[in-house]
Amino acid sequence: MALDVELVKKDFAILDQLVHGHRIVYLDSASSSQKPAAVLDAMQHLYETTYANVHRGVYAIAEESTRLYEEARTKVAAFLGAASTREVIFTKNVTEAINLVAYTWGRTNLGPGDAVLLTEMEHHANLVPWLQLKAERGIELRYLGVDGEGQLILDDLEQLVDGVKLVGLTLVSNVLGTLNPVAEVARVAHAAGALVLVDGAQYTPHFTTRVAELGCDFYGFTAHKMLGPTGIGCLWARESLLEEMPIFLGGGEMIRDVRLDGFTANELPWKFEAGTPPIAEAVGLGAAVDYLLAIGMADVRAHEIELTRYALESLHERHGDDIRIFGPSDPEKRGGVLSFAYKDIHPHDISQVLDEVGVCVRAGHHCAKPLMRRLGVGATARASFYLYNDEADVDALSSALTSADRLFS
Amino acid sequence: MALDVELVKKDFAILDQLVHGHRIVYLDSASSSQKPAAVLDAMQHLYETTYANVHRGVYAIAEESTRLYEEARTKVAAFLGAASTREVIFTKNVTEAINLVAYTWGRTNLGPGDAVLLTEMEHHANLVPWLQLKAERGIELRYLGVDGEGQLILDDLEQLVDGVKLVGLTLVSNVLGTLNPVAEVARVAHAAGALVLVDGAQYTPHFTTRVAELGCDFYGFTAHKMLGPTGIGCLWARESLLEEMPIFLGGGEMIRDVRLDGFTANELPWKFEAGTPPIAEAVGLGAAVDYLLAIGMADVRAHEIELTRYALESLHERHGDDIRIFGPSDPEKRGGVLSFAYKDIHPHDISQVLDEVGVCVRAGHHCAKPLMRRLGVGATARASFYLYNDEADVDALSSALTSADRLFS
Amino acid sequence: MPGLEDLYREIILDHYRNPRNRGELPTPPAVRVEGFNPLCGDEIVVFLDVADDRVQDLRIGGQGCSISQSSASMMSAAVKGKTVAEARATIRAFKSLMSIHEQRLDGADDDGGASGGASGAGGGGGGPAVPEAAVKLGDLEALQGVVRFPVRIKCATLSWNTLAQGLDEAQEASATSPS
Amino acid sequence: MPGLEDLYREIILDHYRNPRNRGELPTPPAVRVEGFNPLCGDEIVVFLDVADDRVQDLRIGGQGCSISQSSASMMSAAVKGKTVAEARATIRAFKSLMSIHEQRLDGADDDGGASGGASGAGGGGGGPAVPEAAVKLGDLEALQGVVRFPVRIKCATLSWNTLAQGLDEAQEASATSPS
Ligand SMILES: Cc1ncc(COP(=O)(O)O)c(C=O)c1O
Ligand SMILES: Cc1ncc(COP(=O)(O)O)c(C=O)c1O
Ligand code: FES
Ligand code: FES
Repeated sequence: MALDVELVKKDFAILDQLVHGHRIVYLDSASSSQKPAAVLDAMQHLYETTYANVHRGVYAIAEESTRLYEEARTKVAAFLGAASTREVIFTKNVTEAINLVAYTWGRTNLGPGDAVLLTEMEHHANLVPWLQLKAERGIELRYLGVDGEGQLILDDLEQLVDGVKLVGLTLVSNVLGTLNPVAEVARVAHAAGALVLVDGAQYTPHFTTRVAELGCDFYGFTAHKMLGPTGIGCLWARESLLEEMPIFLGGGEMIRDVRLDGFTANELPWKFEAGTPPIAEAVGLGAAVDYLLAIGMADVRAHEIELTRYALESLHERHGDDIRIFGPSDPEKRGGVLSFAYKDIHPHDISQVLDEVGVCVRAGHHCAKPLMRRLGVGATARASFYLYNDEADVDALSSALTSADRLFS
Repeated sequence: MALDVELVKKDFAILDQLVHGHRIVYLDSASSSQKPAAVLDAMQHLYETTYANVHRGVYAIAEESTRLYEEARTKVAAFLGAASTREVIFTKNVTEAINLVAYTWGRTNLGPGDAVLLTEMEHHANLVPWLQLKAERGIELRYLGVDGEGQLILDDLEQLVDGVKLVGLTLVSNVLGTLNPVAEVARVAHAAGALVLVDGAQYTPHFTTRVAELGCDFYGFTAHKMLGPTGIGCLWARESLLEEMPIFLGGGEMIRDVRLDGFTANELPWKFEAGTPPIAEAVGLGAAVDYLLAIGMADVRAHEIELTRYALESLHERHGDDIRIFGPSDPEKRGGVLSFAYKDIHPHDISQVLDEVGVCVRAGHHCAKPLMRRLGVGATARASFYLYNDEADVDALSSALTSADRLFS
Repeated sequence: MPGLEDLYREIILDHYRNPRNRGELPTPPAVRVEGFNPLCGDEIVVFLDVADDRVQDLRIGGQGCSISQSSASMMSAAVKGKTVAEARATIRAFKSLMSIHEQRLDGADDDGGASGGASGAGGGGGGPAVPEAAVKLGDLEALQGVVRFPVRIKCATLSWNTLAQGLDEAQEASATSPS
Repeated sequence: MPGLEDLYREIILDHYRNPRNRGELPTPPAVRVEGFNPLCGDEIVVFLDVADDRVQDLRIGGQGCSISQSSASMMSAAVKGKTVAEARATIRAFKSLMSIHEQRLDGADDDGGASGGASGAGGGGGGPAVPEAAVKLGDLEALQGVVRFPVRIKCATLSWNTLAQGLDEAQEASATSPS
């Protein structure tokens, strides 16, 4: 059953407004998605009926607040196909999730000369934490390259992975849209004795996530890109790994006992959740999971493929060689993230001109500067789709590009 | 002008409900406060009209979202009396704020044998990060003791501070309510060459905060205790200190440039804000600041003193020696946090019985286990007040204690 | 207080007011095990004297709420004199009364809900297993009402998790020392 | 596109389509300074030949949007041949056109809004200070419309911050080397 975009749109109040007198056409979900009423209502309802701090209260609203917070964890665990809720750590965003791994597992296991294999298409979130370790302790960083179609070059994978302790890669590139063969990389990595960390920020919003099938050891995603609120992300990892890892942030919730001369850590998953957690945000994320599951991830993905195909075809048809769309040409092999160059107009100028007719696209390096250098551009304009976008949105983008052309040529 | 509690209550939908058939009496604001409609509306309004990721978008709603996020920073900077918005770092809670200092300033400046002076009344958030450093690098921890009235023992301050690099202390104890003479401690600490970190979690919600007058170098607070949402806290520090400190979490936002072999950090305050920040939460916090300022912090504090005085008097009057209230007896010298022991009934049983008549108090160690040991108790029951509480709430607590007595004796 | 009758049954209050088997045992031969409830900061201490695969004696120390104290008191009465296998079966039976079902075989329990409790569960060795259905809980059934108060389940199970750990330690000690 | 007329004035588009002073200068004697805009990833390179306290020549490299490119182009035309003090006054005047007012005396700028821009501002030494009111901005006034588009202010000021840094470096170099 196909997605009914008209019906979906009704859940997003923000999409029902005019920008500079034009219907808003939101094409920046890869940066952050909009939130349906169900998500906003769940948070509002919590705050208006049963909000209290979690985990320590005996009174009714505190018990209910705790129940809702932990229920969100259960929903997320199921959404990821995790073996247990102990494997699901709430963080503030996926950036913190990856840093958590770098600070705890990384600082325990990586010393001078140890190698980590990343890719040239990583988001800064999966580069900087490892660059910090390189600067601090002299670890070696290696990179899988990207070919002209925006695909990872895997020919020398076995060679590159040799002696590596961790392979870190994104499932879907936030610039190219490329869907990486993570399961294949994980097999080779594991055979070489490396662990695998997967950045699922652009994948979990659009696909059915099954961490076991992906064969990874660490997996992170962020709520605000999948209809959830800001302020919450998630780290999944195999329980045995999490057990071994030292703690990260210290404070309330994450301890079992504190004395003036020492402390003992709490059980999983709370061991890694210091301080008051993002309670309302977890409840909002749980509601986002429910919303996506009610629609069905298969339909979400099918809609993305369809719309991406339409966009690739219609943009090429109308703009010919004036537009250069980066990344794989087969919509099945990519997410709905379209970075493009249009004539030689600077992406920020494109975005500015598009905004004038209500079309919201992102312009810039998309927190992937090394990839920009690899592509030989300073920045790209990027349109990205989600379940509330339709062909009319693509058409609005296409027409607006023509206006930009008129202004700058 | 005194606070009109009846009017204030109207802003808090959650307080207008029954629990187990009784009017809810929320006396757990020290753990987390409730949120007024203005705060919830500000977040809802953002999500429904102009939500987008911040800092990189050229289109209208992204510009507005960025403006609102940075406006929240400006509000917080003014609320703290900060010299510049560069000094205001948004974190996920105050626990992260203190950990940020321990990970960056701490790991740069504290090595084996270096000493940090804390107090016996610290929350775990200001103990565990330093205990981690003790375990990791053998730093020495010293503690200011607590006397029978719940006051810091400052007689040996000069001696204890000698050779110390950092003094960390809470402004208001979340267990005893004690208002600590931070400015005095800071003077002695600075004279001895130590920096001063202040945990303002229980202070900023109730007092006018002026970081310069406090004379501290680092200051942290958390939004959810001051009418704001979960998922956001704040670190303030002197700009020159922040400039010197190495980065903490690595990822988007906090970098200026990233190459495959290194990176350069962004300017303040973004240098310390990795990944998508708590955008809606910042807007909510900004609205909480506005709400508090509209009422006036002087009135908020005056109301707290008044209610605390009434509670101390009326509870002692009705329950005599059956109740033992910890901390200073002078309401001017304390916050509205009343930890107590009642007969020999366990605090959890008290809280459970109180819940049955709608009275919400916290029972437990309040994330201050060392202080519990110092007080010679395993746990306390704790009632805490905010601007929506009144004398009727105190009376409800008082009567409920009598019922608990009947059940257990 | 009508809503609380389920929680604070008369028999529970009786064990709370008059706890059985409070005190200490000399170690060795007894083992001493502590259990923490990080939610509240309470600690239970179980002194356990196991010999010939039997709980010869046990004593309860530490502090906690009425639920944890009465549960510990009832537990002490229930397992004193029992074989280790019977004691383990009683632990399992009590946990299932608390709606806690062992999910895994590696000896860690999965209480769900908030954090806490000493680790180590009722699995493991110690003579032929006794089916939990065969266990009579008697007075302990009064604690069933706790299930309606999720936060308090940790209170009720605190001493039981500590006992389980004690049985493990006692058996390890007897396995390594000459007997 | 009516709403954009303020931003994309004809003169701006002209400098964008036909940038003045693009290229490089040999270093030394010129200094080469880079400015980043972390928001967008654009980089401006300024080659600056300062001798006898005067901007003898300058060239602009790097890439950026129409606003940054045209601003750099106009800047190059405006400061070429000027004394260092006049160039610094022009920087200050331009920044105040952009509604940026130096808040502090330590040489760091305070652009407000989002992050970015090379550091180093128009303060510092280099001959007698020229009051900014005395500076004629001419064509540069066309950039005033940028103020309505806060994110683009960084674009307009990028080359100016880079120039300021270049002036600092050129003066340091001449202070340390025999001249
Ligand atoms: C004094 C004090 N410090 C720190 C904290 C920790 O706050 P958060 O959990 O929001 O990080 C609290 C509240 O729990 C507190 O009362
Ligand atoms: C692939 C990828 N990884 C990581 C991130 C960082 O997400 P967040 O900013 O929520 O931590 C993003 C989004 O910006 C992303 O697209
Ligand atoms: S409250 Fe601590 S054991 Fe029950
Ligand atoms: S968008 Fe990069 S300088 Fe204007």
